[in-house]
Amino acid sequence: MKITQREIGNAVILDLNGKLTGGPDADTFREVFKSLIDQGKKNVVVNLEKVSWINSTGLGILISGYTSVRRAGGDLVVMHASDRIESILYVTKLNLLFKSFESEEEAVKSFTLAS
Amino acid sequence: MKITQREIGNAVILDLNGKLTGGPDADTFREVFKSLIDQGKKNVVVNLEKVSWINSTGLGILISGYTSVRRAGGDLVVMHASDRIESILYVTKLNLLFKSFESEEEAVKSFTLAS
Amino acid sequence: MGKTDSVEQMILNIPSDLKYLGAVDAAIQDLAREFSFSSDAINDVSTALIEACSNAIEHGNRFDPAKRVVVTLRFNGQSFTACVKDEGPGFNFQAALDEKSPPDPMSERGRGLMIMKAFTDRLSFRYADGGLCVELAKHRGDDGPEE
Amino acid sequence: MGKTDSVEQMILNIPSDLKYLGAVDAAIQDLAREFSFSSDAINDVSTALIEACSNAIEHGNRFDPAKRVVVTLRFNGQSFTACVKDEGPGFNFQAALDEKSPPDPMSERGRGLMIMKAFTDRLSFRYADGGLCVELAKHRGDDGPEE
Ligand SMILES: Nc1ncnc2c1ncn2[C@@H]1O[C@H](COP(=O)(O)OP(=O)(O)O)[C@@H](O)[C@H]1O
Ligand SMILES: Nc1ncnc2c1ncn2[C@@H]1O[C@H](COP(=O)(O)OP(=O)(O)O)[C@@H](O)[C@H]1O
Repeated sequence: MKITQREIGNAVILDLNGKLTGGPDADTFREVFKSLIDQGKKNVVVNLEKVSWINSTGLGILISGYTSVRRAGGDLVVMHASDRIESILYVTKLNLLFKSFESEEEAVKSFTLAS
Repeated sequence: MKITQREIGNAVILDLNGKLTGGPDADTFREVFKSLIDQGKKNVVVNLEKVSWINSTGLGILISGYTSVRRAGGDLVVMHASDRIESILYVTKLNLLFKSFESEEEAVKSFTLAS
Repeated sequence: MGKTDSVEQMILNIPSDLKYLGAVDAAIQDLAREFSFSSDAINDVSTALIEACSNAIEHGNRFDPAKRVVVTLRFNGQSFTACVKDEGPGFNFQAALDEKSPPDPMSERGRGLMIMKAFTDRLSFRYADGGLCVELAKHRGDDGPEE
Repeated sequence: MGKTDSVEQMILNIPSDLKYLGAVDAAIQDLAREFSFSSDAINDVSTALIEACSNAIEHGNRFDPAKRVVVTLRFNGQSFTACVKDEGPGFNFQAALDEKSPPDPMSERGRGLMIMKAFTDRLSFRYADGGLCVELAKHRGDDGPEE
């Protein structure tokens, strides 16, 4: 899995590319979040547009990111999840944990409204 | 493989969807061409946009279509072939037999220029 | 052409390495499409199968490069069944299947079986050939509402 | 984690039915991407492999539903090799490999071996376990010009 990082306003957008399955991905993800929080960046949008699929270990990776930004007083939301990923979030009730947006604009705006 | 048929000017466009591999596809294809020629329609554009791949038996199917329209005084061209399919046409030199176009407009125009 | 159940099956044999999950996913998706599964049903079987394979690699074979995961996919007119076999010691699957309460929302693990249950019509476990075999079944989903 | 050649392999076992070719194609494409093959090399190995499988189903097993095609895919750092095994009687492959003249342009058949040769770096045949095995090899293609 590849992760590229960009910023819009007070939000950091992580564009993921590949499959989210645990293993080495988990470490990469944890490091990215650690470094973001060290820099005081705590509002994160995870862009799942180019994520073809995810397994339950991949969900765990998202939850670990969520936990670390929440602890720092921020939030994590996802955007552009495929139908397949949406249905996994729904079944595991993780849609109650992190909000899922269809547009980047809405996703970024969600932080302003919350704070 | 699914085939849908439409017409633009004096050209018939066959939109293929699936994989072109011989077997039952060969019969379907032959019937479509027979019925086209019976109706005097002999300028055919085969749209490969939704064809994910093709094997050598699939090439044979295209050649059989080509042979029947040529015999009737028409022509067969292809359009929207993927890089993968283009390279197969190139390696087998079938690019010398049927012209390959990137746009529908050019493909349709090719018949007017030839006649 | 007489076709028996054993004829209409594809077997995928992979190392205990997550790198191979994508190939399994790609194969099941193409096959389910070929057998006219609805797109919801295609997503569901792929998700459940990948989850079973992930567990076989991680918990069953513990990423041991010498151990294999064998996935048998069977399609018939209306439904799909799969068996995912590892070379591990197994676990108390009955307790896990009976478990009704979802994991703590903040827990990073423990959602695999829940996902497999949700995305299949039937889920069972048995021991076979020195390993655990997870069996999944799913209807093709064109003549009933999807969950 | 010591890895030997036999470890890094995936085996696909399919019936003698063209319906299963798409699943093989999807699997090899995903795996080649996973092993960082260039997109040209991915297309090339997929095309060559599908051609070998088509021949195994059609000429080797003559669509006999009781016969299987076994595809073994092996990746190492730089290259990919595959073996496609059928249960048929084989053919005079040496004559076919030596054949230099392309088929008549209007012929509907006879381009399979030509395609396999063009899209691989190495192509060979041998008899094994009561069937013919076609072996293909291809470099990963990032540090050299594509053909
Ligand atoms: N194939 C298997 N072999 C051995 N144990 C397994 C297997 N599949 C699941 N388990 C056990 O069941 C537990 C729950 O699995 P699961 O719901 O998928 O969550 P997770 O994989 O996140 O732990 C695992 O932690 C493991 O102990
Ligand atoms: N696996 C195989 N088993 C038996 N014969 C084969 C096999 N593969 C190829 N052949 C023989 O070689 C010939 C040429 O094959 P090919 O170049 O792929 O063209 P085509 O499949 O269109 O005939 C086939 O017609 C067949 O006689």
